[in-house]
Amino acid sequence: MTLAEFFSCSLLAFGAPLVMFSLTVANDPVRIIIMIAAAFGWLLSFLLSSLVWYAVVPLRSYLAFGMVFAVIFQEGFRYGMYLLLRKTEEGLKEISENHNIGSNKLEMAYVSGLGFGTMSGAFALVNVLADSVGPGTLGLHNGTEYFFVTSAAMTLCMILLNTFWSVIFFSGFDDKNYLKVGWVILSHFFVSGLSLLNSRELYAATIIPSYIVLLITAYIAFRSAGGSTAKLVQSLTSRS
Amino acid sequence: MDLTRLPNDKKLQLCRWYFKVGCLLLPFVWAVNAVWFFKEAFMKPPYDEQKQIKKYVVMSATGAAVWVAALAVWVTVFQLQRVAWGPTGDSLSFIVPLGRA
Amino acid sequence: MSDTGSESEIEEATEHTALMDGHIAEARPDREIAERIARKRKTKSDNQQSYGSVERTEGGASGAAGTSASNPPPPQPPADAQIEELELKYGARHVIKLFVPVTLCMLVVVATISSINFYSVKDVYLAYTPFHEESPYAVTKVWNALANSMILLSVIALMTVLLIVLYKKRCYKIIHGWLILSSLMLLFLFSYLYIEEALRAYNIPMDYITLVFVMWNFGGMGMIVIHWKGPLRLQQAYLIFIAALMALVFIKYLPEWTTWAVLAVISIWDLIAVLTPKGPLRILVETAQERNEPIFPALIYSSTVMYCLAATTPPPPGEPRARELRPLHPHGRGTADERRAARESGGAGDAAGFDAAWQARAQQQRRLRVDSSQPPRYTTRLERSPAPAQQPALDDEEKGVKLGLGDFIFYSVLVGKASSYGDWNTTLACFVAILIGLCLTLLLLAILKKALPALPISITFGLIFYFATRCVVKPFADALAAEQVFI
Amino acid sequence: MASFSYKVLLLILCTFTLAHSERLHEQIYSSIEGGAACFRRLNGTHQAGCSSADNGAVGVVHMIKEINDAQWLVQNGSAGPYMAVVSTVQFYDVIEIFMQQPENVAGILLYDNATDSPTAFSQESRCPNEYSSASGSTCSSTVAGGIVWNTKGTGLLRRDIPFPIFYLPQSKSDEIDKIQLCYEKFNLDKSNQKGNPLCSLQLNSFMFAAVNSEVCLRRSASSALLNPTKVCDPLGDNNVYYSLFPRTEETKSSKPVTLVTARIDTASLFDGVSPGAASSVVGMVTLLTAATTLSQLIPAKDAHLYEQNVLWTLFNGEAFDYIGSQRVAYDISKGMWPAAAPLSPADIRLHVEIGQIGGALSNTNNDSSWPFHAFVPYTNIIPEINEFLDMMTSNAKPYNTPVITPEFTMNLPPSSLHSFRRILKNVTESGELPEVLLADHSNTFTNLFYHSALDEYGKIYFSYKNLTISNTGVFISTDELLANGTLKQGDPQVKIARLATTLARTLYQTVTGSAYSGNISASAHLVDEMLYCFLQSQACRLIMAADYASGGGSSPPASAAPLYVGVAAWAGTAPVFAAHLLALLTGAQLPANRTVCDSLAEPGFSYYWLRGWNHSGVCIQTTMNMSAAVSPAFAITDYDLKSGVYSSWTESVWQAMSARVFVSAGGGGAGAAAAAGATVTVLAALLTYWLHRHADRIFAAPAASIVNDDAASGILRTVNC
Repeated sequence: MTLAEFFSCSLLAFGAPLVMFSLTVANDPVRIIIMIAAAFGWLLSFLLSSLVWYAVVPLRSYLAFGMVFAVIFQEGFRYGMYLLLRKTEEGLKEISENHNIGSNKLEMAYVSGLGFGTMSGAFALVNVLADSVGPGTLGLHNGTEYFFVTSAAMTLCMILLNTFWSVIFFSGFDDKNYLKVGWVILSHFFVSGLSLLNSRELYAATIIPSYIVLLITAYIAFRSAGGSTAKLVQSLTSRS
Repeated sequence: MDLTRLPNDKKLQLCRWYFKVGCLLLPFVWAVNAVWFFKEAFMKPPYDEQKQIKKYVVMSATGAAVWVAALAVWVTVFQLQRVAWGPTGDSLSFIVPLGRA
Repeated sequence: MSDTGSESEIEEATEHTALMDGHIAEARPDREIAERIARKRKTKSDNQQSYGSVERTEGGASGAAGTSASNPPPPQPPADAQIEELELKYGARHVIKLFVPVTLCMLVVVATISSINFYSVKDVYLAYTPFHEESPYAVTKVWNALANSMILLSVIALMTVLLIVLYKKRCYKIIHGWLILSSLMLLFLFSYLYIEEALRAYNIPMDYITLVFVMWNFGGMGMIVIHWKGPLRLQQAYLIFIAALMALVFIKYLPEWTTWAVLAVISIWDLIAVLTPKGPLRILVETAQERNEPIFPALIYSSTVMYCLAATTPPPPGEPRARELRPLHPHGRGTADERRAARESGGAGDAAGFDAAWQARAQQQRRLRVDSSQPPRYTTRLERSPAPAQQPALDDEEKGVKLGLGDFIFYSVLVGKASSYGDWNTTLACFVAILIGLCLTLLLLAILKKALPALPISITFGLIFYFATRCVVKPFADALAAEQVFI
Repeated sequence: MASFSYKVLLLILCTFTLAHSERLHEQIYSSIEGGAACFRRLNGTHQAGCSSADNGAVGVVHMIKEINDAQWLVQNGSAGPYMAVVSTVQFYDVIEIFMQQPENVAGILLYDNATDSPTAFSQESRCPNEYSSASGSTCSSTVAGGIVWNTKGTGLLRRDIPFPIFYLPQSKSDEIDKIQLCYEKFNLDKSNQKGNPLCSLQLNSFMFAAVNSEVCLRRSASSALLNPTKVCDPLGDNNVYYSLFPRTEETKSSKPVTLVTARIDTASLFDGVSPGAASSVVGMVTLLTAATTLSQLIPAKDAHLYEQNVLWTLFNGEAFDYIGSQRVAYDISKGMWPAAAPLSPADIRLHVEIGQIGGALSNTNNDSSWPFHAFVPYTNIIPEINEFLDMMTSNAKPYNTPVITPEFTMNLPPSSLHSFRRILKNVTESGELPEVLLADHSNTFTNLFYHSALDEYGKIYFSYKNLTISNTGVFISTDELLANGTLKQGDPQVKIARLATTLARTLYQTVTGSAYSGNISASAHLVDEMLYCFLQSQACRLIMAADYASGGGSSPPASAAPLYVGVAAWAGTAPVFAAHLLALLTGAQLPANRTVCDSLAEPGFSYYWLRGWNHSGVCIQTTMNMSAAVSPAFAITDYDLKSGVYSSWTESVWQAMSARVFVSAGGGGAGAAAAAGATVTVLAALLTYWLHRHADRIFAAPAASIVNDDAASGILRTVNC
């Protein structure tokens, strides 16, 4: 019963990322490395933000405070990731043969975003999942038995959001389009802020807007990756 | 260790060696031998040692199968009869389950 | 090809021949190999002799590496740029090839720790850790831990010296005997322990007959596959399992804080032993170089082989100490410094292998076999130009990142220890930190082109993240999880 | 707008703080503290008691208010298995229902309700120790009809219970309230429990041993090579004995003894809660007090004057087929007891057993009456017994109590006499070793809480008076206490004191041959203290004084001393306390310091350095001693445990006992997650695959493609690792 809960929640949270990983990343060592590096970057950002949260004792009880710093640090490290990738790319330009770097910028963005998101998702969920194994579920004091589902759903949302955010973020910096960057940061703040409502069990109020944001972000990412609906439709029609 | 680079006589030697070793109550070795040399024995274009290799592979496979069957039978018998056997069952047991007969 | 056929086989011969063959395998047809084997059979009668022969063949081998002209000329060396790039590419691939086994090893350990609590309870301790940290005072605990780790370290140092002496005296028999014993111990005693605890954890009845039969088969196959030859995958499985067992034994039988102290101390020792000019491992390397023979090279995990790693010593005495990374040295670059790099690295690797996982040296030859067997998978390159297509395949055999099993064990110890406290975030953090550390080490390797210890960076990262996560991150993460705040 | 709404949120959130940052686990589970679990004991042929599965038994909470609830639970409970939460009042009615159909029962949580407590509660069999009782006892728990001693007994103590049972004492009522709350929140709608989140309980009391003593002992002996596991231990502890005059090899033959015995131990189904007030403590305290009094009546130094001796003995482990008395009888038959100066049956003039005498106190708590029955298992007249009974009656005269009605019957109530009559058959039955049993009931127990967790001090209406003891160890006399109204005629202290006095004077008469004329009598104050020590708190004056001076001053816990016999592996506290009390109260105080005291060694005596009344340490010279109370079954080599000659009880080993309450998922969450997860994953797979394949066409070349090989090799040189 509860094992079922465990597995279905893991599937919900990590199924999609896993598929994306195995289809697009797994077959290329370099991408794997980038992804792990991104994960590590997220880890560092989280470490810093928790340091701040931990250091400022009086505000420790306000998660909102910690959340704000976490978001700021994450975006900071996203930028750091951007710089890193760009720099390495610069540094290695000469040994690269005739190859347009432009095409794989956003690809790196995607990969690193996936790494970023997966790590954050994992940190958000692993312990929850670990607790979901065992006979009990939430509800003795507060919460409902849907806690785990909502948590998994939010995790998935965050993972995908991070992926797309990175894409948008990178392209935003590439073509100096700071609106995109702004959107990334603001929507990040928005979603995280929303999730503060979870503590009052307003799960619907959190999840639905988050997924709307996810859709918008996904579309923007798609566009900024150079994709267009027309071409998508065309590809569909032509193939099928 | 890859077989493709082995000269055929070596393959044969290896296969035979594995078979011989398998005779020391080592069906696992037989199983490995069978799986390992399966390609050599049946997939490869024929060469002169292949016949023998085939023989050894088949023998190892059957031997391993027999052993597995025997072991399975023994284990089932033991699990079913352990309690009935009483003291013998316990003295045969390496792990006696806690809290039940 | 080594003379595997004869059942009565002297290990020395195999490894040396192995190396040689490894170099030439690509170039020469089987017939020639066969006859060279025949030649070696003759010379194999006595060791000294065979070394002589090795001497020769070694020359030939290094010739293949483009040093002397006396040998068939190596395939045309490609342009530097291309090589660089190939390197990076293979570098990347090698990194992954390291990640996979390391991850598997950690996985086994973590799974065991979290399912069988026998390995996480402290009751008995190693003889080498006399202080059991029972006192409630942190200070006492700390010095206990330090004292323990120092004792362990001195044991290790002693071992190394002993090994140097043995090696200098060329008593290979003793070395091999020791090796066999240690692997026997691991394969039978520790796996017996493992089986017992697993069965007990799940309360499954089992009889001695089955046990003996299974153990005998498992152990026997293990000995064959580790000391002699067998299918690669099986060998890899065995080696990873052995590494995991070793790590589990350390986790179980080292006192709480000693484990951490040991991890730290070992990685420092690693630095010293490998980098300082008079470091013991370095000395070993030098002797090896003088004799111009590859000492048990297979102890080191070479990324070109899928996991060809091995290290087993009984937990009390030696602990696996193969912790060098061997730089990729591009094939066919005849410049002096390159050769030095190659030699050094090779030596380092050997040294590592030497005192680390003894019984695995025989695998060198297997390893090379394996490499060459690996189908060149770099499709893009292949498609483009056939000429380089060969190149990678060839390169892929001699170069490659080499990593001792000791690293696997200590990485697993760290992650397993972290997981034994039941906080998965910590485990995850340590895991990623270690991988990144490994990655950085490899990066340094690509830049410095000299043998590097693999523990320091990874373990440092691992320790930092372990303690940081436990003290600082965990409360925050738990708060976030409890309140379902997503950042 | 995003930023705006975010600001709003921040404003909202900064108003209330998010306090607890605990791990989720604490929110899901709430452990139930202070529960006592029913555990498993084994005898030669069967296993008795409870065990859970090794990861605990989980069941849906169901509060049993009346029998119908139990019926519903076993018959048409849909979301089972269930965890029945039963109060001690309902227990007697419902337990059989559960025992008959255990399929739907995961376990029972038994709680003692402060407001209404049951009129009877006993898990002992209807015929305690039926299978080790002597010939002539007609009690049979299986055959219907006929008189049974323990009418209200459920026999659970001797039956194999297919589910775990936990017991919550009154003090833990808050835990029950917790469960009640959870139950009312989730489980009230009995009709559609299935598929909904339900309040559940997990009881974890996994027992290692199984089948019977023979098997479990065998398995304890033969186990895996590297780390063997112990599975069960034999029950047992120590007997305590004390003779009025020192008995040495040379004097023993000359002085026939009167053997006065009682039992120390009691039993209960649950681990750690075996108060046994009426079952055993009253008898033991009576004996101790009587011994004290007699030692005051006859100073030990007058030993040479008299040709009689009195041997006071406290048996242990009597609850489980008379472990203690069987051992003593066996040793006597082998001429090995007492170790220092073995008795032969011929030496025993009379054996007086103080049986279960506490039960009647509950019926007669407001008057001074305390009816007794003296069971005399002889058809022919035995002079010693009649003489003894007459003396008792005469000595009881001063207080118009106790009244002793002799019962000439072969059907003896459970008592150590059974052991003697079985093992020393020829001497006892012929009357060479005459035996008499003092009990407070004729054919059925007056104690309705025999061997149960509820057999507490309240049941004998004992209330502690907490009077101070003088530094010299002089106790206030009963009459004084009655005079100043501290105690009433009906108080158990007074009754016990008077019984003790009667007994002591009777024995004085038997020893000296002349009736006692002095006015020394047992002190109700002493009884008060003693009862308090054994029934309420071990941290009492007497035990403090009687403890080893070298005890390090660590005071024992302020809880009733556990009277369950326990396993022979280590000594329980109760016999030690009893022994030290005997030593302190009856022994002679020598003016010796510690070193001297330890060096002293006079035959027939043993020396103890105890704290003493003013905790300064005293050297006590006493004839008190202890002997092993381990069944002969475990002493005899190659004894057949199945034979049933001697007690063969063993106790299972267990690791942890825990209980926790939580809400079990109805499966809605899992289902939703599974469905959503599957769809999302498949969707993601398709989308990614499609984009992957047509990357070049969808994403404007040379713009980003999610994957293609050029790009891949491009990255190769963008990052070097």
